[in-house]
Amino acid sequence: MIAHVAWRLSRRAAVNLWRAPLLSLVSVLTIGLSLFIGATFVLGLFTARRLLTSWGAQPSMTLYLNAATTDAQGLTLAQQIRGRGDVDVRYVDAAVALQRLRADLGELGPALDGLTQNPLPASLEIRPRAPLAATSLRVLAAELEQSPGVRDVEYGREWLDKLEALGRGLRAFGAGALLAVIGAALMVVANTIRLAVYARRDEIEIMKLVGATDGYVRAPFLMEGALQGVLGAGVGVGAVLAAQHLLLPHASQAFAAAAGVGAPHLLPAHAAALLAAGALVGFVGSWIAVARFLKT
Amino acid sequence: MIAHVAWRLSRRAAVNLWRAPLLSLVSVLTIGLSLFIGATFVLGLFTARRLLTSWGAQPSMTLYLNAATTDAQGLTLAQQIRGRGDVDVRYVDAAVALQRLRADLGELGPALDGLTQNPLPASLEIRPRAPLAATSLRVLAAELEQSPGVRDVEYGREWLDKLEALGRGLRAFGAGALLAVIGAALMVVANTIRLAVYARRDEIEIMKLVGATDGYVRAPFLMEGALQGVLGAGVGVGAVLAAQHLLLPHASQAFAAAAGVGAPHLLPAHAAALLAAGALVGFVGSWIAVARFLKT
Amino acid sequence: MKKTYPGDPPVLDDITLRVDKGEFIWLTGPSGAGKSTLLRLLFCAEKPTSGQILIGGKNIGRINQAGVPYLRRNIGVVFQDFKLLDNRTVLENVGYALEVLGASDTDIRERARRRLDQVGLSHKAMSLPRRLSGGEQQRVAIARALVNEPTILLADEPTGNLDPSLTDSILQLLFDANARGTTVVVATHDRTLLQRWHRRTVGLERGKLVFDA
Amino acid sequence: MKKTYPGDPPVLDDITLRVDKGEFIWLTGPSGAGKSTLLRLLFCAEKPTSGQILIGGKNIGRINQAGVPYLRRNIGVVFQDFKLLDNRTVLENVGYALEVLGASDTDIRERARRRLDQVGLSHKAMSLPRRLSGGEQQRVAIARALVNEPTILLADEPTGNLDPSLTDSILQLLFDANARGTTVVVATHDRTLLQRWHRRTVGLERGKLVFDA
Ligand SMILES: Nc1ncnc2c1ncn2[C@@H]1O[C@H](COP(=O)(O)OP(=O)(O)OP(=O)(O)O)[C@@H](O)[C@H]1O
Ligand SMILES: Nc1ncnc2c1ncn2[C@@H]1O[C@H](COP(=O)(O)OP(=O)(O)OP(=O)(O)O)[C@@H](O)[C@H]1O
Ligand SMILES: [Mg+2]
Ligand SMILES: [Mg+2]
Repeated sequence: MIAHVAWRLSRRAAVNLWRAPLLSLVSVLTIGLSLFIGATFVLGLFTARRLLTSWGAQPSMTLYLNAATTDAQGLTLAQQIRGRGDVDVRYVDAAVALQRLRADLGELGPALDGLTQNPLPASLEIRPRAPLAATSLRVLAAELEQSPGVRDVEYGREWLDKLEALGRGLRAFGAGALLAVIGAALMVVANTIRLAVYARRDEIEIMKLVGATDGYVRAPFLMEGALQGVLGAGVGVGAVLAAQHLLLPHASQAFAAAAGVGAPHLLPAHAAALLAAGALVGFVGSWIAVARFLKT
Repeated sequence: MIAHVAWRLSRRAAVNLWRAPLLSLVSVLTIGLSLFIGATFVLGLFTARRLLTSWGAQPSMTLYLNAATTDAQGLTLAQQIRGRGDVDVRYVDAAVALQRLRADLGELGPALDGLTQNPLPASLEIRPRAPLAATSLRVLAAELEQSPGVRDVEYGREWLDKLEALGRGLRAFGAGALLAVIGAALMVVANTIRLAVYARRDEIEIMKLVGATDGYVRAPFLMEGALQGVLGAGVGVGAVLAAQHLLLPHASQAFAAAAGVGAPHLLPAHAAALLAAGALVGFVGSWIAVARFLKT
Repeated sequence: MKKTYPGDPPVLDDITLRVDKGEFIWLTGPSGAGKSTLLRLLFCAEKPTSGQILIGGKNIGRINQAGVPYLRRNIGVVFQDFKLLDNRTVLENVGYALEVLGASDTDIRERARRRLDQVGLSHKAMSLPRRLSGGEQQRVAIARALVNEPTILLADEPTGNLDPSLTDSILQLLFDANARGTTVVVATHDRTLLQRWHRRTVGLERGKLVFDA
Repeated sequence: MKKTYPGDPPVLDDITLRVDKGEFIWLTGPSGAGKSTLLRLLFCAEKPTSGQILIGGKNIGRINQAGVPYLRRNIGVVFQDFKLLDNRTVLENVGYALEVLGASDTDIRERARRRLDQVGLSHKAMSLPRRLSGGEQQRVAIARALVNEPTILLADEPTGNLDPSLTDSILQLLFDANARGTTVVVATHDRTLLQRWHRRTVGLERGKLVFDA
């Protein structure tokens, strides 16, 4: 019985889509485009966040060791820290440090020749294996600073502050904007569905006059709404994929150059989630829209 | 006569808005929300661009002078360059440079004590008065490098490369996404208007049967479309302003901290442009929508 | 049954009327007398402002929202403006009254076809209503009202768009239904009908019951 | 005038008919005969599949899109399904036929009121059509068709929803218009009308012209 009714409803939804394509098309397109805009926004925000994160993660960290530390102690410490598993560690002894300073000074390098003893400390160069968020980097720095023999930790503190502030700004603004945009898109979709149902209000009236229960009147609308939602989500996903294929080839090189971050991509799981969301939106939107005309 | 007809049309548009508020409301809301989404997107992109620009503009430039240059020559050159008007110039003589290096080296500073003569050149520190785009900065550097007595120009070339790449990515992606989003928003609006007109297709048919010319049938729809467009734009502008008041107080501090850039704001001129755009979109959308039903 | 007036200037004013099960009634009166409104009250498309309407002892003015559809399934209605579903074929329109009862697809198709045949429209079964002439639409509405063998049949000007010979055959359908036990109320202004078929006739005028004979 | 068949199974088949200026014609025939289609052809709501329709010597089958409205302004039509604008009051509906002609507001209001009065509906001037009874809607449609004193009047079952006394007064309006020089074509299936008012009667049956007397 249930299967029978479901089959009848599906058939009817398909028939209506076929007989009055405009109504359905408009809903499908609106849902699709709204999803597209929302998805673009989300992907944009995520990309921005990933850029910030990757920039925050890039600065390597330098652990300056006490002058008294021997090379052996330094290497042991390096080994210890490497044991954490999440960072690459390189031991830079004092001699290498001096060489580097000389190279860094360039033409001024010979100025160092006058030194009687190497004033530079040995250090450990720490590089997080995975990109780290700014806060994680801070935590890491604080942890490592506790290690024995470490005198000072240096990392792009100032730079990190900026990124963090920007990240906060992005979160505050982005979350709000995202909510607003998604809310707006939902309202647009709900409006469109309501309008499409409004165009069919006579039909609802007649159905009720002939003895259909509210549920029976509603069912085909819900079915159609869900179908339109799925189709619309398909359109939206298609549009996002198309945009990716058209736009990203240009942009991704730039992204990679700027931050070593891949350009944003829509994953199959996201696409599936969008389809489900489309169906849900179509279903709920139709429910609300029909309710209005069932009352009278 | 024209004024008379215009008055009649306006009155009718108002009456229809009053008698069938749902139809108009849906169009108004859809236009408003679409504009809101579009405006949010544009503001977001502009902010991103301004951040990039301001970062690109921040690195000051250092002109290293030939070792042979005297202080007098250096100061003259500084004066010359200052004469351009767009940059602040500070002359840093060799002694100061050495002091700075010592300070920079921190605990290693005493290592320089062994120097018999100052190996450092004098330099000019150049700071653009207005924030400069990366390319302008490059041009400026190239220009200044030609100045007499200049041995080398140093500025955050690598950093600038990154920013430029990111800027290119943003342009490629942003322009495409912007076009897509605006196109999508327009399509949604057009769809909604079409649906609203569809709900009134009987009206159009009857008007034509009673002897109204296409123009006469169209006129009230255009008038209503424009009115809805203006009201919708009002809603959109209101939403953007509301978002600014609610979201920006949090974000702007972060922005300022990150880049010394003010948070994005909607100017009255933009608001006026949006209202005009709304009217245009409503008008044109109605035109297209009605045309479809005039044919039959 | 008993019912009274809704509306601003009372459209129906203090009407008391009793219709027995299985009766056939002509409801007549000039344009705007309130015939359609009276019928609309009977199938709960409108609520009485005051007074009550009893069908089989139940006060349908007090029926709750959810009960209305079940009431309507026992009442076949021919609307003055037909009220056909524009996006369904003629056959589907007639079948819809059975669909809501949960009949099987084959049952629906068969019974709908039979009714369409009776009103002479089997050749238009697959047309959409807006492709039909006025009289054809009216006959579809009649077929739909009859298809589920309702216990009450309300017909509002069922022959207003039909030529005399069709009118006869349609009225014969109504009489047949009546003979099978259906209570039938037909609103009409066509005096020739009243004269040719003598039945109980209820006259309305400006919302008042003026005669009942 | 001369016209022929559109449609899949020819709805009108090889009809030749000449109506003189100022004539009054009954167009009759059973349901689905093609009466409405014939009228629709006359005011360009449909194009003939072949053949031609001449009005005042002009072939309206060849008229261009832009010319149709001007043709229609000279033709008043009472539609079988009324075709009233649902978001305008009765008065505005009647006035709309004058509005498209560019009449002044006061002129429109006055003439529309007069016509409404003639069909006995001045008290409903400010109502919306869906609040009217079937007969009242039909009278609004008639008032609108008459309001701009058209040279041709096409009425499709103009009295299908009216009681006999109203029918008489409405027909009188049509005869009056005819007396003022308007060519009138009335489609009807009501034989009593044909019998009471003897005019030229054209009979259609299944798309063919069967008599003309
Ligand atoms: N929804 C409504 N709101 C206000 N008045 C209404 C409404 N429906 C009907 N009326 C008024 O009630 C009166 C009776 O209408 P009703 O439709 O019952 O008449 P009727 O007897 O069916 O007439 P007809 O023979 O013309 O169909 C009319 O004057 C009509 O204008
Ligand atoms: N748009 C259409 N498409 C296809 N067939 C149509 C269309 N309009 C009308 N018909 C068919 O043409 C035939 C004649 O229709 P028409 O409306 O002219 O009949 P009529 O003489 O006015 O009948 P009635 O007295 O019932 O109003 C009918 O069989 C109808 O089904
Ligand atoms: Mg009625
Ligand atoms: Mg007809």
